[in-house]
Amino acid sequence: MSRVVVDVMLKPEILDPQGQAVANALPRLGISDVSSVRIGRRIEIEFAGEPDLDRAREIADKLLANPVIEDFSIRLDDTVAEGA
Amino acid sequence: MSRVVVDVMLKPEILDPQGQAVANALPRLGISDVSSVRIGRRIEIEFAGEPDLDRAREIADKLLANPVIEDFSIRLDDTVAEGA
Amino acid sequence: MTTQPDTATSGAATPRGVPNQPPAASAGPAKPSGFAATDVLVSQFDGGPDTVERALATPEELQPHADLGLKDDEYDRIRQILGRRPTASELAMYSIMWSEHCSYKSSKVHLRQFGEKAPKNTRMLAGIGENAGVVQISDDLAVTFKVESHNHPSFVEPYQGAATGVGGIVRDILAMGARPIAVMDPLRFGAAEHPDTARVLPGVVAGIGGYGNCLGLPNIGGEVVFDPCYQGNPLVNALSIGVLPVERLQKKEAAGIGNVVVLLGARTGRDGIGGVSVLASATFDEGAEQRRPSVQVGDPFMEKLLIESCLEMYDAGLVVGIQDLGGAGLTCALTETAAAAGTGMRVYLERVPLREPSMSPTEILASESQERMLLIVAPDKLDAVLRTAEKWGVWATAIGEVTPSETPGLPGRLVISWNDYTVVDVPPGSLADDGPVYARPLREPADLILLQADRAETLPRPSTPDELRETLLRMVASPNLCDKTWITEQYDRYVLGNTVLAQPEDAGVLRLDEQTGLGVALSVDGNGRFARLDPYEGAKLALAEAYRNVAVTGAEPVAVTDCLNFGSPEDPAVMWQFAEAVRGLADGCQQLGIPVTGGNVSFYNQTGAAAIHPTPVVGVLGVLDDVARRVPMGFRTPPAADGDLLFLLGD
Amino acid sequence: MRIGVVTFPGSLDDGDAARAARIAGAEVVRLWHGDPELHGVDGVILPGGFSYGDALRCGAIARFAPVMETIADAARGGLPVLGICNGFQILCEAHLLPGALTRNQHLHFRNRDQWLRVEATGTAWTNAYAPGQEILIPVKNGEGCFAADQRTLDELEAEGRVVARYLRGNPNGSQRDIAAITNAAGNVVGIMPHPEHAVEALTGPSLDGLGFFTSVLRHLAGAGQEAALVGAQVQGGPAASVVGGQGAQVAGGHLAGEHGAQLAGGQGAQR
Ligand SMILES: Nc1ncnc2c1ncn2[C@@H]1O[C@H](COP(=O)(O)OP(=O)(O)O)[C@@H](O)[C@H]1O
Repeated sequence: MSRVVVDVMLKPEILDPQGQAVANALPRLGISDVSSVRIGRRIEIEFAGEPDLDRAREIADKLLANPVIEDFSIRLDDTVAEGA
Repeated sequence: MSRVVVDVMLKPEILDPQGQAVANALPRLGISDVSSVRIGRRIEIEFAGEPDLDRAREIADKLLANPVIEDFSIRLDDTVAEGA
Repeated sequence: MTTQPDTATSGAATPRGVPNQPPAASAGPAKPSGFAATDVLVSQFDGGPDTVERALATPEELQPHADLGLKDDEYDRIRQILGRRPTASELAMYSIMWSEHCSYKSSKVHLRQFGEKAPKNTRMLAGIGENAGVVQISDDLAVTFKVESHNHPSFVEPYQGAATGVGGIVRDILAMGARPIAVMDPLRFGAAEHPDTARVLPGVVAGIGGYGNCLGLPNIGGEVVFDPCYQGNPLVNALSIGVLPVERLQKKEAAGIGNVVVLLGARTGRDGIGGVSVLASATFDEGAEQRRPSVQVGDPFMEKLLIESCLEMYDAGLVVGIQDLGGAGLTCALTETAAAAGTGMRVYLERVPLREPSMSPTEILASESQERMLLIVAPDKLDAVLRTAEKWGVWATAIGEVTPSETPGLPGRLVISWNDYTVVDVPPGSLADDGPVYARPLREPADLILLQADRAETLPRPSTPDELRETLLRMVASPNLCDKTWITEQYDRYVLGNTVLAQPEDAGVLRLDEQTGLGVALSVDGNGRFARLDPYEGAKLALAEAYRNVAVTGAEPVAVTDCLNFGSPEDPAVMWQFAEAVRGLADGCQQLGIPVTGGNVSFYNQTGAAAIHPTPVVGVLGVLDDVARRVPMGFRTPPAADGDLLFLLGD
Repeated sequence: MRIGVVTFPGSLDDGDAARAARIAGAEVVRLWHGDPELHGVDGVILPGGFSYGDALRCGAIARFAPVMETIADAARGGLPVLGICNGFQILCEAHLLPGALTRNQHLHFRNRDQWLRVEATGTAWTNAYAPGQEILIPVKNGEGCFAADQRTLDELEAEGRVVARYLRGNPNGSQRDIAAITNAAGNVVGIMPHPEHAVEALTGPSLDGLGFFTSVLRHLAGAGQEAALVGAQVQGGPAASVVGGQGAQVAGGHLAGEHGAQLAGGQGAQR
């Protein structure tokens, strides 16, 4: 079992109303030093066998991201080592 | 300018209908070695000055994640170094 | 088609990656087979799960019945029924089925009036006690409708709580053989400006909209009321209506020895375990935080597939009995279907498709995972059932069979095993029908006389133009009176193309038959402030309002459903309010000549000692022979309206 | 004329689309997502709903349904295809139409009766309207905000491929108020609002939606001449009077005021 993480974010020029809504709410929490918030998707793909980055890229390209409005990046999951 | 990334995922025991629907669609793309897909959110918070992990944690806790059904993790953005 | 890995088991009951096994249905009682997922984990339970055998051998083992909400005498009764201590799974099942939510133990003695006072009626095909009441409206068509509460879960997790509330009531409608065709949502929140209302309301509205919109059910009405008494106990009631050809009416009885028990729909996970017994039967206190993980998450897409697959199975005559899995999950569905038929049932829990392989048998029985139905199917129809499920992409798994009674003349037993361990062996009727019944003490609230003495006539009246203006402005600005479009525009009212009237009309009107124009009108109303002042009259008023709202569209009111939202039944003052409200509703129905066909009781809407206003919410169904003749509430627009006359009826 | 209406798992307005096509006079053929066969239909409607639960992105999974591969090929060959709401999203995901439908800017699902201006009347699905005709039909979506880069938007405008625009309020934040667009050939149209919910006086805010369904029949009847439809918003002189059948006397005769729904009664009474 192995995991690949695909991060999908809206392209910078596409408006992100959700991120904007969060950013707009921050002053109410007394937070003023945040300049922007962007919200995208994080997709965790578990492979039955070896992690397959090419496969994952193919899935991301065809299905997980819409190239018209989104960019994506792919990596092997290393959070276990990193911790939060 | 500095960026903190918050990853929000459904708690493992919570149903993830989105991830399931995507996993179910993969065979149609000819992909059969994926055992599970989970879909969460990736949130990028830009700070005007120093990155503030505690602040980010507060934002995540109050605004970004729903603690009833979601877990989150926080980190400084290092993708620039990593690349995709 | 099998595009979904999930569905691979629908046909053969064989998960991917597991060597081919015979369909679970043909595995026979002797050999539990099927889902291997749980097999390996037996060793994780020290010596396996608590079995009937073990219960016999360890009669004195201490059990946490009180933690599960069972009183000492209730626990003693369980021991008496079984002639031994219950197993861990049995204890969980009794705690769920004998909870207030499932057993109606405090309300039963009062609700009987709905039957006793019911006027003679030839339309009712199914009434109280069924998943939902069914009313015949033409030679060949019937409708079924019901309102239910999802108050506590919606306070804990507003979006999912409200969403699964819609999902649950829609499955009730589906279980009667009907295609669900609309929803309504009577809501109560705390003060509009309170911060917690800002947390709860958007989530609730988005949840109702999200689930209903995804199912393709128009929302045709509801209520939004703000009052501080609901601050810690918002009310989220959901009503659904469905339509069926009369001959498609379904039963829940697990009839027919040898018939197969099939679990259809989503896989079972650890959703909301203990949710019903804990959430719906206890007041909120500081401990509420810890209970949070027991929320269920809904998948409306799965429910949509469930609806389509069930309807296809009904139409093909594949189903002998059906029951939705609601708050009490498999426990409730298995015991109620078996008890209704008087048959026994043999169930193999290891066949239940799981989302989390490590679930224990008790967890599988208690899980409240959404979007599941239990079917009773004749063996020769099983293949067709599995094929239909596969076509729609839902799991269908044969998990057991209907068994005869061992003692002729007596009901059979429900025997449940898990990998060769017999974890349950009970008379199903003892869970489903023979729960405790309480005639709780009643006492008129001490403050009622004072409240009633404080009459509206004593309030100052606006007398100058400025005062009048100010009063008017205050009223139009009141959250309770102002336009509700900001909520209702988040709901789809058009889908299905039969919505003749919806918000902001007095009642929703739906067309059922495009040829004849036959249709129905529905309104749902309640007024907690009136009911607080006088629960008897308040309940009657709610009924009268809904009745009027239906009648003014031009429909003939024919049936009633109700959701009774109250505080703790253990408080004699609340119990008095409840008794009075039921008496009022039953009397009102008798006077108007229409029956209560079903409903729901929600107790424990209470924070500490403070109960909500007693809030009986009443839904009335009316019939229109031709919806083209419905009367909308607005004036007609010129020029059509030129010369229209205005009349005031009544005094 | 045989018009196919596709049902995906999670399609919701498929019955409504079929009813609308029927009222317009078409023979309706129901198509199933898993069946690549088009059963000889002359045009296809991808209805509204939440195909596959709209997990991930609306329309993202439906795009890979077997029936979509056939439809995509046929559409490139000129088959008239109308995508309504979720159908529009699917057409964008399948790259049969440019751009994407994103989350409504106010972040809410919104259902209201919406005024539109029909701008391109040369398409297979809008030739029954007069250029600039204002119509009232329901809109209902959570992700209906049309987004594309500036170049694409400019191209759409320059080629006359903006089929309809929101009037008197943009319900979701769509760029340039775009409510509907077409491909270069004019046979594929995606529209966010729901014309199929405005075809009967009893259940809709107007009868203004019917023109989409009569248009395709007219288009098919005149098949062969429709090759050069692009930029045809200048065409359509006779269009106003051809909304067809029962729609004819009502085209453009929508009800005054923003609140069409509650006024629909008036219209019903006249009928
Ligand atoms: N939560 C809701 N869901 C759907 N419709 C609602 C909801 N709340 C109010 N409505 C609808 O809005 C309209 C106005 O409601 P309301 O102001 O309560 O009217 P009334 O006082 O006449 O009952 C009615 O058509 C009602 O059904």
